[in-house]
Amino acid sequence: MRQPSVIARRVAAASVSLVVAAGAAACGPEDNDAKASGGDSAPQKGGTLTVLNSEPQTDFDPARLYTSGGGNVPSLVFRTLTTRNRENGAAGAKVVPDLATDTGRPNKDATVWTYTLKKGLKYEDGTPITSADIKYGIERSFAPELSGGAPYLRDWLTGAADYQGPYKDKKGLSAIGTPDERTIVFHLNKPEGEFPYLATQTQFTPVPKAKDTGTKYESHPVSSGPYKVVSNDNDGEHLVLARNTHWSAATDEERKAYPDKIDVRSGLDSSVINQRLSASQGADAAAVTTDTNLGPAELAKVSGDKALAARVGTGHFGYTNYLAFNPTVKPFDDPKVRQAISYAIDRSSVVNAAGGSALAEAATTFLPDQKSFGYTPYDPFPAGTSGNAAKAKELLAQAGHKNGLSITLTHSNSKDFETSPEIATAVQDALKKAGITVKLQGLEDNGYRDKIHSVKTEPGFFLAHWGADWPSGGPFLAPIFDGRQIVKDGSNFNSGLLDDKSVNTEIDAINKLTDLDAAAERWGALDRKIGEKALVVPLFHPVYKRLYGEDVKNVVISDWTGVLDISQVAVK
Amino acid sequence: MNGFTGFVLRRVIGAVVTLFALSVIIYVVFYVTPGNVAQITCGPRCSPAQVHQVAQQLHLDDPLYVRYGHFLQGIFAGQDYSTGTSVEHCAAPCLGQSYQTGRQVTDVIWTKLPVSVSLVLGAMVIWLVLGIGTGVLSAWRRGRFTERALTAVTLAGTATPVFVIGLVLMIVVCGELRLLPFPQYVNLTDDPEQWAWNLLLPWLSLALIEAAGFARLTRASMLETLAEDHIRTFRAYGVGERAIIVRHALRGATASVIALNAVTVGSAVGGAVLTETLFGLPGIGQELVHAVKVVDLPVVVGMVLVTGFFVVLANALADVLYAVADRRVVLA
Amino acid sequence: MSLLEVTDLTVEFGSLRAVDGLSFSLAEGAALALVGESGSGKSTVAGALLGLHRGTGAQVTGTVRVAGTDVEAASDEELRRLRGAKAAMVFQDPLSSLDPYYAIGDQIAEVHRAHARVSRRAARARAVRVLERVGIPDAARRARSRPHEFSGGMRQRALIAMALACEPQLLIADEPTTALDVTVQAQILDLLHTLRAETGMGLLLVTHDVGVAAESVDDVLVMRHGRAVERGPVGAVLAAPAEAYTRELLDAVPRVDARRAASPVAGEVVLEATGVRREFGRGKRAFAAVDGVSLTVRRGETLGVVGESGSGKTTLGRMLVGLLEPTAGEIRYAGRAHTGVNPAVQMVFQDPVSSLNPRRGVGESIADPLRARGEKDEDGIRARVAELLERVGLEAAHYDRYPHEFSGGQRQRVGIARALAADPRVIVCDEPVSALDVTTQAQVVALLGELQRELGLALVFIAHDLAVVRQVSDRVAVMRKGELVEYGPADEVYDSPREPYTRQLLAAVPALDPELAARRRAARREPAVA
Amino acid sequence: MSEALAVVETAGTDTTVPAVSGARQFWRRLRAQRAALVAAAVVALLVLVALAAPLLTALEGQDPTTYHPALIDSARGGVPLGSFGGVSAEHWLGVEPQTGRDMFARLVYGARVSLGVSLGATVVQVAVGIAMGVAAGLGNRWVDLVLSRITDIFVSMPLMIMALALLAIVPNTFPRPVLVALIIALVAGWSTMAKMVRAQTLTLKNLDYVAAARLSGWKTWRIAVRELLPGLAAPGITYAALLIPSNISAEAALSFLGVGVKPPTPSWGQMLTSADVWYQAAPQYLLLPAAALFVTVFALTVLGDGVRVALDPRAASRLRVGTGRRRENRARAAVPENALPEKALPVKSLPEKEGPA
Repeated sequence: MRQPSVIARRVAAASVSLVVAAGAAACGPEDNDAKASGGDSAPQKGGTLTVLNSEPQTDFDPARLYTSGGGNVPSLVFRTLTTRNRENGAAGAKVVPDLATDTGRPNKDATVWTYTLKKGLKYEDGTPITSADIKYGIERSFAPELSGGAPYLRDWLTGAADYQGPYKDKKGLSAIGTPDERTIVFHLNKPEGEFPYLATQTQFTPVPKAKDTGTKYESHPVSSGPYKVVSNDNDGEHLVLARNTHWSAATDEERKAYPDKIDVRSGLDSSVINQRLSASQGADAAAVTTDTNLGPAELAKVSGDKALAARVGTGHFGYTNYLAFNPTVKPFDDPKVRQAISYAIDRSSVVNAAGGSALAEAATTFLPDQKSFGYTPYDPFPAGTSGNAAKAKELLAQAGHKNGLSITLTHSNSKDFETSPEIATAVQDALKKAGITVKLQGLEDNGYRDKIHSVKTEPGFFLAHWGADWPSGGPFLAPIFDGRQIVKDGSNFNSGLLDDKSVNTEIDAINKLTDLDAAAERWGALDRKIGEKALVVPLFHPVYKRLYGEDVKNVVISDWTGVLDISQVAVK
Repeated sequence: MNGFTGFVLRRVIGAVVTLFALSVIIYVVFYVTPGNVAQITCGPRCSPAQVHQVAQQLHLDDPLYVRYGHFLQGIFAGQDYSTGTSVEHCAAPCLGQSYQTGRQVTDVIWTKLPVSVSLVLGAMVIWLVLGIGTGVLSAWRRGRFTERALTAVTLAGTATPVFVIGLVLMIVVCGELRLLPFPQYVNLTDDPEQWAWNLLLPWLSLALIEAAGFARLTRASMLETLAEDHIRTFRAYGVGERAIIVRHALRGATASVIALNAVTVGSAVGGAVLTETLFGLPGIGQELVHAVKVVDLPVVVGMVLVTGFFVVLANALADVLYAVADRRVVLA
Repeated sequence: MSLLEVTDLTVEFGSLRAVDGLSFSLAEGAALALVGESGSGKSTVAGALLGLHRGTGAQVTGTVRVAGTDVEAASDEELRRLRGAKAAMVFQDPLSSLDPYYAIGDQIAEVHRAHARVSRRAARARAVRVLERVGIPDAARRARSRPHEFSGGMRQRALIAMALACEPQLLIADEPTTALDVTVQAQILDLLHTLRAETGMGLLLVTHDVGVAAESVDDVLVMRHGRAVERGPVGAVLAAPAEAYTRELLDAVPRVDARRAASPVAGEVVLEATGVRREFGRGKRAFAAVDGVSLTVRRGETLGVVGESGSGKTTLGRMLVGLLEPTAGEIRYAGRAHTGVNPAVQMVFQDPVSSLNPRRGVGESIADPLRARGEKDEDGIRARVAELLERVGLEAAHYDRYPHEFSGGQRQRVGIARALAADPRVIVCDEPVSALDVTTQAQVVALLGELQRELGLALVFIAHDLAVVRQVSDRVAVMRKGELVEYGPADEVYDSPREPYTRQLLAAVPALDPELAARRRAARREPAVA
Repeated sequence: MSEALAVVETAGTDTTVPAVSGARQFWRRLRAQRAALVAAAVVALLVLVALAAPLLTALEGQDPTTYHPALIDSARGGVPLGSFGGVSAEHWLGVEPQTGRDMFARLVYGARVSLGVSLGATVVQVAVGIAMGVAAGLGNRWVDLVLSRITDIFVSMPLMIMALALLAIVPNTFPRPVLVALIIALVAGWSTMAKMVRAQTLTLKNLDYVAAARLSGWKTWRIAVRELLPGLAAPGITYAALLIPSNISAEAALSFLGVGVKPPTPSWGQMLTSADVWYQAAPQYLLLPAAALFVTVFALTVLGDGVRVALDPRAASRLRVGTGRRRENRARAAVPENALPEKALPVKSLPEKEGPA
């Protein structure tokens, strides 16, 4: 899961920041969904694209970034072995080659993955990109100085668990082989059919060892993408990117790179961003945001204005908000209590608290409702739209709580909306109807995280959320439900402390599959099986409404990121 | 001037003591505050082993006093630190490096400070003009409708939280009337004109909050002065009412206004958090809030020391200015 | 036509009638003193002459004509032109009457420019000239000083200079010397006299001090409760007052040449100061307020301490009662060195307002020493307080009243009762009557004398007023700049002073006889010339 | 000015002025100000509304926490259905966007928290301020120095850090409004109060009646309690009236930073925080708490001014003028009541001496 925003925001910033650029003039613009693209005339090269963001790009080191699919702004500068398909909707949830010629060639049991680099790849200074640079880039992400990335490399690469990066350990990672300048081979400690997804992350970007300046590298990382960093002020608060003349469109089918310059402004209040985009004045006419969506208040305003409504793109991202139970805490050890709560939940008021039906879709499945995740509809404890209080009461009575039940719901006081007080109070209000009195325990964000992610202190009942590292069931289900991923002395995400042999075996079996469609189907089935255990109550999947400036064209929002892909945007 | 030297010396010592006490308090507070620093720095999905490595890297496992000693060493002697590829020297006074980004805290301060200072100094001009003007008018028109109306307006500024004033101002002035661009910080050195235009609304919002205090102080001091004997003297000598108000009554208010101004400026440099957050100004206050949330202790300590420094400095300055403006006061 | 014509003037502040149907006139170049105790309405009259009550809610009836202007009927602008230009006023307290923030020369220039169309520069030059005229040495330089850099006497000169700036026909001086030391007072009165002679302007002097009037004016108007009691040439009125009130007033004025009635037998030494010194401030700013003072106080006698402001007499008094610790030397009580407060040594304070807590009933204040020494019996305490109240001339029923319900003299009586409550053997009185009107002064002094005789108290009587001190003291100590300059039996010190300073002080005391005053003035001028 | 003349003339007469106790004089002067009376009535009404919140909402038939999903348009971000934010016979002031909770109920319950927190904070500020100020004013140089340093440290401490420190140390079960009040109180306000009280104490302790109390044989602490505290009440009350409005705003600021009172407890600050973005789509959501806040602050300020005038220290200080010659020193030492040049401003009177300085 990507690290969600830590700053209180009134409107959820999509927990995603991605990017890219693709397309060269030579390739010409791809066909895009007409509805999603702004403007009528064909997109042209040139101009300056302004990006208005709330979160500063504090980290701009590929080793530190935790992105889904390579990020948005980072993806303009960092090319990776593979990348996400830059297309609208479900098609955008596919993985495609980037620096590599294909999405990876696995051995039979998917424990060895081999990639070949395209020809003619160059850095911004004109020096060629080699497979050793990619290996070095991955290695430095193991350095404690540059921590921050996803855990998969450490978990999957053979003998990588205790590796401390190239600064302390000059020998390097033996799990990565570079037989020649264009070939790179990964040796995994277990079958991982989804390795191509992992190769989209920024850790797979090449870093020239000679230019590595350690923690200072992020002030000017060496570009392999269509843009290079011109200036990076105030810790990523103001980033200016200009064309990287050594980038060749011929090697890059994904990034269009229409604008000549990208001006990223961040640290802005989310409501200010939306005001600026709606006013669309001056440079803001050519502005987009990659981390801010419309909040309910803004949606209410925009929906009454046709001109504005035409400038809104809708995005989905694999993300689920849910109520988590800890079955080792009474009374949640009793499945009947958990089921009763599942029945009692009023999803419509929760959805309202999250911004209404346009910004959230009620969820009964843990997996996001997208095909790439293997979405299989099911609803083991049908609560209808506003809860089935009668059924809940009946179950509670069976569980010996005839006179109602008093429980505590833990949530974060931070206003980022997934775990916010507003949703907690909606849950509180909904369960009242079933005779369940809910006491709210609002904690400061850090305290909340410490508490819910520690096996020792995990509360019995709390608000949680989970987002996809890539659009597949693997990274969605395994960290939460794989018994071997219970972390006793660290950050634990298996909140239900589920260690079910059949679940674990099925996860291993699916990981062996390199046919991602076949895998998706089995993830869906597994999700249903786990859902019946009532370890979580899925609440809703967020929907993202993205406003953009009047001059913005070629709007592409994929289901992988749910954000305007700025590598596709044109402002002329 | 000997008394003055002694005064300065006492103030400097006092300031140093205060700042050290502040840093100790911050260290202790963060020691008891929830939030696993190493986990936050490393990322939520880091394994215990990785978290341990990061903790070692950042010396988080050392006892509190060792860490504080390290901090003191940095301040007096500077310290060396590793970027991974090389060893850099952070010259004294070194406030350490950010846990999150590895940047030197002193660098962070130098990038944030101009923003906060720009915000506060510009706003200061407005709040002085607005506050003193209103104060003079309401002292002059005491008890009449003008005064009540002015009081109501300035109070509206104080009573309404800045995020409401600021956002409504932005929506109306920038969004609907399109009189000004949406604020976005531009360096003074890059483009002074844009700097001013972009800061106009933040200045106004901040000034509206502070103006009422100055209006009330000006009014009160003027009424105080107007009741004094020397005003009677000038009236009895046929000096015009306007000259009495401006030359004598207002002059009597200057000492306290100057003192209040120094203090307000001092506390606003690090304290205009809400204004900075709303207008996206990357200043000290905003950075502090962010650093607190991610438990970036070196940055927090650095920022608190900067804000504390300004507050302490402002207080000392207020005393000096008060004494200079009002020679009757003896510095103690 | 006379310079000033007041007809049937009545001024009311709400229900209080401060001036009640007063009429008088003043010829050009003449000098009149309005004399009266506080509450007589004399200052209100002074304010009415310049229309200063306008816009304050005071009701003014009758007519006031000043140099041809009808003050009540004049427009604001006419009034403004009158003020300062035709009639100028000198106020009591020179420090607070000047703006502390501006140079004195600038303030005078500002007043001048309010009436004359002249350049800033010319106005400043004018300011320097008038400052020179009132005897400010090095006027060009001193014009740039601000009020707090001037001494009290120089400030009063500056205020007079301001009044002269526009060459008014009438000078109204409202208690111009009350805040000044006697020697300085004499200089200021001399200055006013000289200026009158030189410029021929009329003078209206408002004062509570008959002696000051005797020194300065031709005619005197005695006021009481807002009405004129008696008017006539100053010599005649003072020598042979026609009205009973005037006589009463004159009788109450202590005479510096009057011997004390009867000297009681002095007993043993109860309080003794040996070589006491007290410093204030630290380092370079340190100065000794009292330096090397030794004196004794005996049972049943009164020791008078006189001195001008800054002489250290108050500091000495506070050391005697233990409120201040001496920096050097020691205070001995009944033969033993003593530090800190001592119930047997009590104090009566100058200011009858600030010496009583305004938020506590006077009975409670008086009961303090009783409670502090541990008495618990409420009825006993009440009875004792009632007894004390009656002893000092108040009523037992006053126990629950608050200080603001009492007049100044009554408050001073409360202060005395509180001092008595501790059963003291010594009472140090620090300017106990200087804030009181003369008639009240006499009553309080008489009370102290009675108490002394009755209880065998030793009194230390600290005052700046030489006459009052002579009236009460057996022995006198004269202080100057922290040191004891002369110390001996009262009659010796007063009748044949050894020290020039003592002689100077005595010579400066205003005489009630205008002719004597004129002789003394001439005598004072000679050394100044020499 | 001649107000001054008048008082000089009327004071010190040797006739007893009519007996009016301090409290009665205060009420008389307060009653004379119409604006202050209206303000007092408004404040009283607000306090009444806050106290009677359960009654009022019962009258309306609503409560502040129940959701009404049927009254909002879920598809449009949860904007209230109907005009003026869904005003109806059931919901007098409409409903809250997104939740449909009753605005009237939230507003009156919010008054409880906002007024309670700000009043509580004010009480703490005044208490701490007076304690510190009196201690610094009466103590020796070292006590004064140490207390001044402590004050400086608190003044220099950012609100956020303070909030975090307390939130971390204080257990979660501790009532949050009390905690918020404490945070507000400790961060701001009391230091100004302390400095003012210190200056006032330095002035008062030189007054003769304090010296008289010492001569009576009382100990210092008792003098502080009996002689000084009553004298500090007037400036204390005046300053407190100024503090309440700023504390209300501080509560809002804490809500904005996410460290305010806990939901679902409504407070005006919290309402404003979530309402500002709704300014365009549902203006009444913002305007109602903003208006409530403004009326409260305005009324309190006018009332505070009125109280100050009624307690007017100038009238009192005038009374001691007489024809005394020490007056100038005392007048200098009097601390302007309303002048809040927070800091130190060691107002010391010049040494009493004549002669060119």
